[in-house]
Amino acid sequence: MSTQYNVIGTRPIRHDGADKVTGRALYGADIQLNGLLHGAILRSPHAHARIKRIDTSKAEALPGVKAVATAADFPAAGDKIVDLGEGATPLSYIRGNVLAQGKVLYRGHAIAGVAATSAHIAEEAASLIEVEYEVLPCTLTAPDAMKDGAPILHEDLHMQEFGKKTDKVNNVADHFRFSIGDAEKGFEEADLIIEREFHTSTVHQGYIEPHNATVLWNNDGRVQVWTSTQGSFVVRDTTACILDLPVAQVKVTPMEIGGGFGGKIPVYLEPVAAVLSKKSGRPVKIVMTRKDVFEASGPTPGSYIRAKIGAKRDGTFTAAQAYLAYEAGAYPGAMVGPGAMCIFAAYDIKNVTVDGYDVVVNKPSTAAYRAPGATNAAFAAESVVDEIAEKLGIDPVDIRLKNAAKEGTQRVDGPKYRRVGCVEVLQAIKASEHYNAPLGGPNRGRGIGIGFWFNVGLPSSCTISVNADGSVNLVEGSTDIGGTRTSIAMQAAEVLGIPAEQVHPSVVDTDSIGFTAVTGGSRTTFATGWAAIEAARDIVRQMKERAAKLWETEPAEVNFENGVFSKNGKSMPFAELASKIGETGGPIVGRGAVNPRGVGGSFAGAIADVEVDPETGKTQVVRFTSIQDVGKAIHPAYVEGQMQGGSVQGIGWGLNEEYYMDTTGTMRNSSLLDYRMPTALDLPMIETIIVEVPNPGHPFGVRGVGEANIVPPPAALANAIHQAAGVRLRTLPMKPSTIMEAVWAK
Amino acid sequence: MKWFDYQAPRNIGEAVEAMTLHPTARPLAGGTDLLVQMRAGRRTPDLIVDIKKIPELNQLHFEPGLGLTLGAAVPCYRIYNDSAVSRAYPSLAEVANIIGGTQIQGRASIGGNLCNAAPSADSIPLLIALGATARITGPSGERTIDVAAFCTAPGVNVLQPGEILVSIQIPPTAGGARYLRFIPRNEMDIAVAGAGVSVTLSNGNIQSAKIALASVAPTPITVDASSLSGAPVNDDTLKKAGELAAAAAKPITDMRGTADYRRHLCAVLTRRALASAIAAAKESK
Amino acid sequence: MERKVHVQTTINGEPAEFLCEPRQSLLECLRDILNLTGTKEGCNDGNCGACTVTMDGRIVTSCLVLGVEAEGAEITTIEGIARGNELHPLQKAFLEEAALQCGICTPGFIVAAKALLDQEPHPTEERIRWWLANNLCRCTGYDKIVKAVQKAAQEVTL
Amino acid sequence: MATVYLPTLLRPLAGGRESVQVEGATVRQIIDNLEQQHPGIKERLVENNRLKPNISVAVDNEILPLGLIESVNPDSEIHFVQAITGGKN
Repeated sequence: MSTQYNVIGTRPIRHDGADKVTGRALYGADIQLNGLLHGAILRSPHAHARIKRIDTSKAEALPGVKAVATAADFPAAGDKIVDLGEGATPLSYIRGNVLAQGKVLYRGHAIAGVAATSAHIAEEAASLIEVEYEVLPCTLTAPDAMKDGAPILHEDLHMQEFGKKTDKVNNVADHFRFSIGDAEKGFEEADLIIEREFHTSTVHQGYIEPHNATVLWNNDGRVQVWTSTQGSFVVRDTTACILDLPVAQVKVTPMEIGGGFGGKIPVYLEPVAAVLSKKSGRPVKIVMTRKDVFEASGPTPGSYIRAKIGAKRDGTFTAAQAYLAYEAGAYPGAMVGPGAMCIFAAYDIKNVTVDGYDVVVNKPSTAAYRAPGATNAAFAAESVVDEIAEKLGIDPVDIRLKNAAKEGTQRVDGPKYRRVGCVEVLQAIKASEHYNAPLGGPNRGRGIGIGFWFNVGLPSSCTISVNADGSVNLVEGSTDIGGTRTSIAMQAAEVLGIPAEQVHPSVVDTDSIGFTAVTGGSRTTFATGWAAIEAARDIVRQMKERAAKLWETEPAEVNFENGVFSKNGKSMPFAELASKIGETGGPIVGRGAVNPRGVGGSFAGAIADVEVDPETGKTQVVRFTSIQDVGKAIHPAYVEGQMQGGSVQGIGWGLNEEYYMDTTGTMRNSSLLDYRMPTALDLPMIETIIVEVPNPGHPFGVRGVGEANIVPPPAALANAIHQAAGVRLRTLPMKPSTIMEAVWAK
Repeated sequence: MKWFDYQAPRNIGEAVEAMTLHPTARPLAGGTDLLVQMRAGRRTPDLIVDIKKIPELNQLHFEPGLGLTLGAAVPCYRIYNDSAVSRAYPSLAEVANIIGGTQIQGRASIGGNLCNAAPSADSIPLLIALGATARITGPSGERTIDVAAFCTAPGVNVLQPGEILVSIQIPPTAGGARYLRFIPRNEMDIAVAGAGVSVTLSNGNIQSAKIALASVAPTPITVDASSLSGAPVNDDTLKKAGELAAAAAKPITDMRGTADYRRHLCAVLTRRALASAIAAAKESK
Repeated sequence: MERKVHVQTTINGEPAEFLCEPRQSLLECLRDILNLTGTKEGCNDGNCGACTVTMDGRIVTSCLVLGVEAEGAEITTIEGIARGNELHPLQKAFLEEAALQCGICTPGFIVAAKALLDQEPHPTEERIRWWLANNLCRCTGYDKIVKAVQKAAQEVTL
Repeated sequence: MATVYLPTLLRPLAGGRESVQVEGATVRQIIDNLEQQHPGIKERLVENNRLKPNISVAVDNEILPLGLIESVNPDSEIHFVQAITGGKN
């Protein structure tokens, strides 16, 4: 049964569109204020060092310099565990990452901030700050950092095992194990067992807009922040926490945001700008350079993974086992948990054991990146699955279908899936024109991969007020990174029976809306959309009361369908009733505040065709299709856009992107020239197949679409390269030299 | 960026005077390398001399029989948009079209690419293969040297204090030429290795060939290709050319590739570039 | 003696003048002095194209142009693309094709694509991709951007 | 009685068992009763009278946002799992 919708599933022009194609939309760095000072950050040239002394006197003496800040300017509030939108973290780690205290833990680690009358003066002043270091040996990969005798980043960091502090101090912040069934026994039942090792490099989200923050510490003590962030309330709460202020003393105005992908959840600049503003009495703007973004924001972890799967001759998987060690960067939190929960998430395997290790290394503290942890894991699992299919002579889609996760399949961390679309995604791959098309040339190969992401719920707030002209104003707190103003407004419009264009959405500051969690976890269309649905339903309820007044009946007697209120032959469209709200009782404001259950995970697949130059190892993606179960596509064009964007990030991750670190922990390619994200010329059109297995937990069946699509591409590319060049690459990125070296080694 | 002053002289004399008075001064053409280096603190001139208003440095003049005068400040797009130049030197037009992207080509000049003296400079191997010379002027007058001898170390060239590059002279070509580079992306990338090749043919054999390489030594280097003279046009000769290039290369391992991989690429690129240059030479007859 | 320089130029068809330091890029001058913040900074080294403007008819990355070089030049920024209240066909096509997500790269893409269509009304897909290789987008995977340019190309020639 | 499935690393506290039967109408009561049966488990799950921030509870295969105050049916299945948030986990 398919539900008929009026607005959902259509493709209206986004509400913020005109501003964004004319240059009028204001992003964080665009803000101009009277008396604005410009800030710069002094960053560590060493990957690991003790700070012996900081002397800021020369910087302070430079004409034009108005304030200098170091960690000593932060309140000495005690340590505590805080959950500020990035998971539970000791405050000392968050604060220590904003400005280093005692030790620098990675090259680029912030040490001091300067505010001056121009950005050039601030930059010059920062270079005049003298820091005396005791340089320490550094450790850069998870396997190295776990070795006995490795340099220790945090002397007080004891390994945790499911909430228990052990006495081990070995750069491992956390070890956990998931197990279901009996893996050992499962492997005994297998006819074929494949176990392989994989390495993936640190990669960056690569948003085009650098981090920025502008702060005014006002004379009344309130701190005003303008910034580009995925979560204005995260910025508010983190800034308040670091500055030891009550949360409501900080007001955050989210500016338009130039991409985030998980990387614009952490706070880097706001507390520094706040201290500089307090000291100078003027607003202070700090914008990261691109080099800062690479060296000192939060890339996503590099990893070492061992994956093992056992199968019977008919392709049935009998057991699986994995070991994952992810590089958290300077502070714990490598997202290895989700990686471990996702590695075999696409399969119904009865006997599974997975061990995960969260390892600190002398690299920037990692942050989320689209389905964090899952892409690394799927690269490993899907490569092994492909090898099993090849050895058993089974079609790669068929072997996945045979083992596909479905409703009732037990996840490795325990719970069973509710309704999910893994099978439907695989069937869509199998039925696609692409999968059945000829490859069309020599040195070509085709590979597939599938992947999973949980998606999340979390709190969201929304208010809607009715205008006399029949339109409504919708106020929400989710920063709009990819058209969510519209996907949220469309859900309200659907409930109200009015066109999407009759909803005017605004994303507002933290004083003006209830708490709303980050734009992340594919949650915004799901959860803030749900808040909008609730607010719209509240409007309908109140409007029925007004209609009842007009018709001298009870509200329960009034029907509402397709935007028309009716009772016994009398009817009134939404707009007409809206014009009468003044005379029937005054303004109508609806509210929705949710912390929803019913989150629906999303499966995605990819089909990649590549051509590999046998003499240079260069891979050209010649055709690519992304397939995803999105539950229900509210605005299909932006759903396709998410799938295409996630796919291309996955392609970049698979083929060329990496943090190329030298042995001293210096990233040698910290520019958009050398980091090599895909350009328009590197890609074909990205085809999309939207699969809709409605999420029974959401009023319109939404699952969320932002993340699962990045998970399969590197694996699909690896499998395609294997077919094209005859080599299995188990290291990301699969850059030309790596492919060539594999060909030579064969 | 540190403070600097800016001058935009209208003639060579003023430019040389300014450059002589300010030993740290840098000439500015497209600025696509210079401004990046200054922001990174790698160069800290106290004066920028914008040379784009000097007529001689904006010359783009092709004279059959005499060759091409390419002013040092001529931006790349003017080369490939000039039909006479593109016809006479298709390989040069192609190189101008692969240096940076469209926006970069609106500013960057071949002269700047040469003066920047990067080992990876895309235009230099081709200029060497085409037998180009550099016309230099300075406080003690004018001189001309082979482009092959222009770069002396990474980022360092033969220009003495006060000297500027006026133009690049490219002789008329009788055969074919081609520059090929290897980059992991399809544009907007720095050569992992590059090979510039020119060739003339005689009675179906190679009369003479020139080969130069990018990104495999501290400067662009010339490969001794004299042994190819008189060789027949066939796969063995192409392969031999590749081997000569690989043997001449002195690559290092860095973020762009390993030494072995780069040496291998030299052979592949040289072979492919020579084949392409031979095809062009046949066509031009 | 550190003195600012007086620059007279033309921006979006109107005469403009400003005082700048020689070390300020055209991008900084547009954004911080003239408050034309539609031109974005993504990398400040010419590799992302977010700061693309036209200068005397050619597209350039304004981060790699000094403000003082604008003397006597004609500059067009994203703010000068719409015809009064009417969006340019490229701007319309970007909206209709959903060719933007976060929108930070959009001004650069539109300025660059307009320069292409102005000189070549019927570019192939390959040509569009080649021309726009200096403009990075991280959200869309370029698919819808290329399609929007193709669509606008049809509209422009109608 | 509800069935509580124990995370792998907590199973040693329950004699290696994968699941145990526990009385309780809320997650809080379940954990308190679990602690009675198998001392030491509560401190691994609860801190400051809340579920630890990196732990979520799933009742009948649905992750629930309210932690200890969520209700539990007599035949419910309960899992304690790693929390997935919108950002770093």
